Amino acid sequence: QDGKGITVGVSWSNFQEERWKTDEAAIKKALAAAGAKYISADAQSSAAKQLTDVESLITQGANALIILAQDSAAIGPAVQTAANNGIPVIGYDRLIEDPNAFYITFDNKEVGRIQAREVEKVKPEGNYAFIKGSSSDPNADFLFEGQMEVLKPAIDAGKIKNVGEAYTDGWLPANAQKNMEQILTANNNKVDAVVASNDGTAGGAIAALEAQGLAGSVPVSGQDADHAALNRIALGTQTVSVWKDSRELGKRAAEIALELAGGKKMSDVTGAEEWDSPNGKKLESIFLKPVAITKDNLNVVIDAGWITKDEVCQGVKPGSVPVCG
Amino acid sequence: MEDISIAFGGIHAVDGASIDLYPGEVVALLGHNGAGKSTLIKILSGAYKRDSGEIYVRGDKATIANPRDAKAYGIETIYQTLALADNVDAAANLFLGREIMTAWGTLDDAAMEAEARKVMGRLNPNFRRFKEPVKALSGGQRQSVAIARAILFNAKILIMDEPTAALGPQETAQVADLIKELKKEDIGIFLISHDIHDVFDLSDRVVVMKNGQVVGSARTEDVTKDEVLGMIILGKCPPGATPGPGAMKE
Amino acid sequence: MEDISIAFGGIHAVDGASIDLYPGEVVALLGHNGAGKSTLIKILSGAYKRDSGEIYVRGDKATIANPRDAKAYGIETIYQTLALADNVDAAANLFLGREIMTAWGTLDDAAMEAEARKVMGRLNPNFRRFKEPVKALSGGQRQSVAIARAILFNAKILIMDEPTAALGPQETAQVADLIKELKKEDIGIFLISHDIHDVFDLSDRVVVMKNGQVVGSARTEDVTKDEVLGMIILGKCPPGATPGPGAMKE
Amino acid sequence: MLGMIGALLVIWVGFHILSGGTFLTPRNLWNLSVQTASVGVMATGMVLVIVTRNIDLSVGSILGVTGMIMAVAQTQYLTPMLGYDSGLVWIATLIVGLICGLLIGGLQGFIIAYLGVPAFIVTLGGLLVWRGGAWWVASGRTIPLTDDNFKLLGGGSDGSIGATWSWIFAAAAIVFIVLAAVAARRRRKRFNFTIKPIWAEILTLGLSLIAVVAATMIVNAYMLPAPLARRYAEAHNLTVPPGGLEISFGYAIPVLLFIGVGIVMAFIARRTRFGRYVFAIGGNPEAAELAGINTKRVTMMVFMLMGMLAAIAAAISTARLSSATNAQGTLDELYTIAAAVIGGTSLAGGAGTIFGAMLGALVMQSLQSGMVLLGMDTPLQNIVVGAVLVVAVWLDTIYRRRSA
Amino acid sequence: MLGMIGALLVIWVGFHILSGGTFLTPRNLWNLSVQTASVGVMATGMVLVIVTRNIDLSVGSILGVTGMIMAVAQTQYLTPMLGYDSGLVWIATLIVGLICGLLIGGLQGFIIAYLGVPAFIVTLGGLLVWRGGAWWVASGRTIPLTDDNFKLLGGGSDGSIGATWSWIFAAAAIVFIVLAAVAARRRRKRFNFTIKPIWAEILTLGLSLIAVVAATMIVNAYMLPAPLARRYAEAHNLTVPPGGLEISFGYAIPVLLFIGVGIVMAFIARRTRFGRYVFAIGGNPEAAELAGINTKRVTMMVFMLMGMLAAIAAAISTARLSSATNAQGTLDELYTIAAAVIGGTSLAGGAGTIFGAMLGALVMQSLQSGMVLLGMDTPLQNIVVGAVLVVAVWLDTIYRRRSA
Ligand SMILES: Nc1ncnc2c1ncn2[C@@H]1O[C@H](COP(=O)(O)OP(=O)(O)OP(=O)(O)O)[C@@H](O)[C@H]1O
Ligand SMILES: Nc1ncnc2c1ncn2[C@@H]1O[C@H](COP(=O)(O)OP(=O)(O)OP(=O)(O)O)[C@@H](O)[C@H]1O
Ligand SMILES: O[C@@H]1[C@@H](O)[C@H](O)OC[C@H]1O
Ligand SMILES: [Mg+2]
Ligand SMILES: [Mg+2]
Repeated sequence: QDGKGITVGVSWSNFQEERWKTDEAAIKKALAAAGAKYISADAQSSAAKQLTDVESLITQGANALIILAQDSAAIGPAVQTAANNGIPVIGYDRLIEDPNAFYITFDNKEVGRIQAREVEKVKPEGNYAFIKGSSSDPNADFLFEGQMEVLKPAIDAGKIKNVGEAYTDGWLPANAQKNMEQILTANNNKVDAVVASNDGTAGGAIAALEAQGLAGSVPVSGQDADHAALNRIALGTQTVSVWKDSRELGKRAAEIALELAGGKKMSDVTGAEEWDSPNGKKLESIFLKPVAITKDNLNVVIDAGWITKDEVCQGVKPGSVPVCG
Repeated sequence: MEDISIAFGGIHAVDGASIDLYPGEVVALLGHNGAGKSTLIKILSGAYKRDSGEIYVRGDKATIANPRDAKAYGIETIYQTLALADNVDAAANLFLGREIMTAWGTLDDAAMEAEARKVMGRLNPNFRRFKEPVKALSGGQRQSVAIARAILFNAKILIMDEPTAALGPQETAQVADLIKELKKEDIGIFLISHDIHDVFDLSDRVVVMKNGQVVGSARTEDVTKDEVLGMIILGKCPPGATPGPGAMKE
Repeated sequence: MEDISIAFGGIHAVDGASIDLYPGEVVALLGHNGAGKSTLIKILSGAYKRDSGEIYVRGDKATIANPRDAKAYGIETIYQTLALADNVDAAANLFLGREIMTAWGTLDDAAMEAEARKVMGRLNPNFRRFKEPVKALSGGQRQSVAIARAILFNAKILIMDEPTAALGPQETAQVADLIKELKKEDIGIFLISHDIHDVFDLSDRVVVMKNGQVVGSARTEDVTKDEVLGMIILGKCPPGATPGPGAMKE
Repeated sequence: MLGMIGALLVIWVGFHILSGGTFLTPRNLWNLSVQTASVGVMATGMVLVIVTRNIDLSVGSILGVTGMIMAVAQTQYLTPMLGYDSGLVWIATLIVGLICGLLIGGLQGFIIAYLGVPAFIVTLGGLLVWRGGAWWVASGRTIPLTDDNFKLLGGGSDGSIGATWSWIFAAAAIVFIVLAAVAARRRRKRFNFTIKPIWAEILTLGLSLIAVVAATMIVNAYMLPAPLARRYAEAHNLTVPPGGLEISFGYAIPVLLFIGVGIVMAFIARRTRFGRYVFAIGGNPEAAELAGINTKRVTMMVFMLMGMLAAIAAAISTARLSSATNAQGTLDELYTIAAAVIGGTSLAGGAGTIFGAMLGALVMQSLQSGMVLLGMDTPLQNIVVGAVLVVAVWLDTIYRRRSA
Repeated sequence: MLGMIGALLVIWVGFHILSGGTFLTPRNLWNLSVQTASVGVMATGMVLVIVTRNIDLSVGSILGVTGMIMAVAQTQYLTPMLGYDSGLVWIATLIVGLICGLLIGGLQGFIIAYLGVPAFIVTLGGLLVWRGGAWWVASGRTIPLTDDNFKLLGGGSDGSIGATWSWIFAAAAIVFIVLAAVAARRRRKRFNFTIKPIWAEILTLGLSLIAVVAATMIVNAYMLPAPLARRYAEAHNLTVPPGGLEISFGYAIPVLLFIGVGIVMAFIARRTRFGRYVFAIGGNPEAAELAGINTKRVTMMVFMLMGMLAAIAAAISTARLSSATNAQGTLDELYTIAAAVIGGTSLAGGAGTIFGAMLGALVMQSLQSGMVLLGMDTPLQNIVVGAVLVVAVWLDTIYRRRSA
């Protein structure tokens, strides 16, 4: 694919979060390979700033836009502006319900489902605590919905009890820690499993469990395959991290951007299928599969070059985890 | 005023003080530093709330809970601390709370400045700095502004707390003239001053306070300067005066 | 001080003023309101930076860029605006910048209070309110604190800007005694005052300013009160005085 | 003020050079003007709040909750009631928002003025309460707006007045400026006050007229992009000439609203009794009270005004996003206060100008959107924005000290 | 102060009842004390900043960047250099953090004091700059700590001193309090000042002693949970009795650090020259300057102190999470300022107490964690926290006015 003379603008919702750094590297790499130019902006969690950012990216002459939407509904005017200027848009990771945008993502509900499934595998019955994401991030609710979908039968059967759930302001680990402490206090430590929505909040929850000597005996979920989290999985304090190989996501998004900028129709993009959005819009989209990473398949991330073995195995007792020897 | 008291956390700043003032009369309020003079008149002007006691204006009980009430009774005050808005200019200070408005309902700064020049010209002919915020003025200039502010409106009762403390000789003389003029217009004046000469020149009666209580009051012509000094310093009430609760018991 | 000038945006507050002061001498600085007296001495005390001119102390050119420099030369000042930290008590204000410390290197509040009681006892025997932040004090009480602050330290030059303006008769007399005592200790004093009687009682020389310029200076015994008033109000230099740049040209 | 205008120009030229010539384009400047409007509107009110020695940390949350209320009122009550095409919906929505802003501001002002709780605490409480309220109104959902007229308040291609009306607006502004200057001069003459020399008068006048004309030329130089122009041509039955249609944006409606608010607020601050009292209270609250001013009522009114301005800002930003989101206005309190402070408002109270705050808002927004043009990493962007902010205010401080 | 203590008690009892009896348990109170430590440490410094009529919006970001620097220094330089088990790593890490905090605070203080840029702007700039800096240090990654000693600073079961040492600590505190009271009394007697009646002296003394004993009993009543106790028993070769082991937590190390910082800061504020100057500057900056105080230097030092305290807070919160994250400390500036203001520090300057700020931090944290115990939705939580905050300060205001 030749991308000479093409500029791709990427609008991030909140770049100061560990995972997007990898996404960016993948996008940049793919663009560089094609000889295209990369420009970007970070909305810092503000839907209003994201609109401003998109305007700036257009001003700078972007031929295609990749948008990680802060707010899937409020991104409308930005997509409209792009369409007015004849610029194709790719909705990245988070849904943009607008037929003008191409949708590429890991299904967040699926992520939630995986989190719940893996935790349930370890503790099929008992008291469950839910450390949810930021109340201002719609993904937090998608994740929770996915989690509930899996656990609902067991809850209805009375096997699993929801003994506490809390949003984590700004996804901050410190807030997750405080919330977990309060839930433990309220239940006098009778918490058997924790479904945490990402690795940052999982880290906070585990710190709280640690203080009660419970870390390791209570399963905890997460997502993003943060390096610290993979180490925790090896150490046995975290059960699962859902890995969304964002390098793949980034690479594909960049390629599609170049294709669309080159004048290709959305429906002609390789691998695209039509998908009905929750509000009944028909979107061209591609879904990538998230992978559950547990103690038993840590080799997957190491083999993929996502992280080194040394990092994963730091401080791990020999013989306890297959990959660490 | 009758039997006014106020205490600030333990200290009885004013303790059962009663004073009368008649139209066209100048009553001088004297006393050592911290005697309670300023506090007493601040009660009258609504700046402090009294703990007990009553205020009567023209025979009727007056309810004075804040400075606006006092102004409604025609009581104007020049505070010892001058009480100016430091960041606005002399004209704005003069008319603060009673601005001149144009026909459009907007502030008429030009008219206020013109009026300010007129009044200040009488009090302090050297004064030129009308555009400057008053914090840039000299001590005496600020005092002139405060005086001008109080006399600009038709007060029935004028309270002056050490009005000439910072003034030069010429400016002081001008204020003395002013007081005489106002007296003629039947305005009652409370004059607080440490300058015993001025007091004897200007006042009809003197009232002396000590430690929050009234030592005594007298018609100015019935007492000598030395007797008044004795009242201020020792609290000794001379024969020409009516003793108050604070008079030294013999 | 020689040929000092300062201007605030267009206004020449002080304009080419020169004054001398010798040890053990009291020089009174007079002038109408806004003449530039306070501004001139604020330059000497380091509060303002002069635009031009030089200051000499004991014959040597002195560099006074801030109040700390002035203090290093032994210049203490009582400001007209009193310059007290309103939120701390009298003792803390008296010793501000030169606290008494215990052997442990901590503040010795008890010792400072004891010392404060001693000094204030001399200036204002009625004063009791040592624990109160100074903003709760009466005008005269605050002035006493400011005076006490300045004399507590061994100044070589003492500047007093209207030190008795708010004081009662007894307290004023005490300050007068104090000035006489300090004079005996060979301290040079600049006294700014509007009270022509006080000035004649206390000063060795008078210097009169008008509109930022020096009208003239004279030994107090060589001029009469009326002549001095003439200098203040009209800027007319009498025969007994040395005329300055601000003297009326005849 | 001049110092800050200088700093702004330096920032602009700097960005223009560093961004390879994209900053000082009609398009970017037009965007900048729209982006500034919402925070700018609130900054004018924040000046009065700070002048009275108070602070308002809740404006971002008030913006959030009033925006939400307006969106819900519009979509669920007003549009169904008045009909989908009704021209009344937008104004009814706005009125609902203004009333809510007024009530919220009034409540906070009451607690501050009459109950004597520090403004910092009350509005910090407000920050939490109204943010929570914004969530409650629609359980955290984002509400898309339904009324197209209301959306015009947010600008965009439809929400602009075009070349002709922009020139009419410019002409009106010029007439107004000249008349005001002449009237002021005549007034001072009548009282025999000293007046500025005529050349100085003409110079300042000339500069402001040039500014008006330049601004108008810039917004008119920004043309509709081709697909839109085509759509416009279709709608208006125009034939597209071979070189393409050239249709100007002109002033955006939110910008006009911003300018209007600025003029009204400047008028309130400088020419009304209320404004005079606000400054007097800031200079010396006790003196103001002793002068017979009802300082409590004035303080409460300042907060009511602030609430209404937050509602106007909410209308602009909701219309711009064409939906109300739950996190809308987050952090805006900081930008608003910063704009006022950059513009010379003193946190110690008593000093500040409306125009300065508007300029401050423009400086903040220029920094933020200029950074995006440079394409730096966000963390580095933050570092640069923070540093430039401090340097800009420092230069202004030096300038002020010099000219004082 | 008494008003605020009363408000705190009401909040506590209220939560206790509403949460069905979980709030006033040793465990929750112990948690509360640890959760308060980080913001509480910074609040003591914020008092001095606000007393000098300044503000520091950057403390959260300074916490973030110094936390990151300490984590990187520890894992990448100090541990490799000094060895994995070295007892020096923790102190070396802390020193690195303190120096960074000092330098950052010093730089900001310099710009504020010597260049005359308003503190609001400088520290708003700092908020952005240091947050960006925190990201740069490790490109946004979360850094797990390696040193176990350092982790003790964060509390947890190992980071607590146990029952015996807690009683020793309490005894020392009691001796200190009594001696201090006696010394003060003797001093006043020596100068023949009026002294409090002996019964009043004994009453205040008695109340503080009861508080110390009660606090110690509470932290000692919080026992290690069974799994930890078992592990402890194994490590110390104890046999577990049939009823289970009863091992007390005792005071957590971060809480002792918090108390220590509080005492030092109170000492600085009340008993040193520097503290006296800080208050004098707050009361009247011109008067302080005229009195010969080097107000600029004092101001700069206040910010340096604030920077160091932010670094201590960073150590506590990093150790507590046992890793440094990139967003750490976000919004802490608001909580820190709020704690100081709740504790009676006046934003107008000149007034405030260290103890009040510590109490304020406790109030804020009680509200936040009490809400979680009630299990409300976050938005509703925000609403309640905001409202209770305002009411608590209002009650305190009334109380203050009464007793004045
Ligand atoms: N706001 C206040 N709080 C506490 N004490 C006060 C307050 N105002 C005045 N006082 C005290 O009340 C007493 C009387 O003060 P007041 O100002 O009335 O004295 P005064 O007679 O006017 O003295 P002066 O001649 O010095 O002006 C003084 O001891 C003073 O310290
Ligand atoms: N900070 C300042 N900024 C601007 N102008 C000032 C400032 N300080 C003083 N002035 C002006 O300088 C002139 C001299 O003031 P100064 O205070 O020296 O007078 P003064 O002789 O002490 O008068 P007074 O007897 O009233 O105290 C006045 O016109 C005053 O308005
Ligand atoms: O990957 C997560 C993303 O999906 C969510 O929106 O924000 C938090 C991230 O951890
Ligand atoms: Mg008085
Ligand atoms: Mg003077």
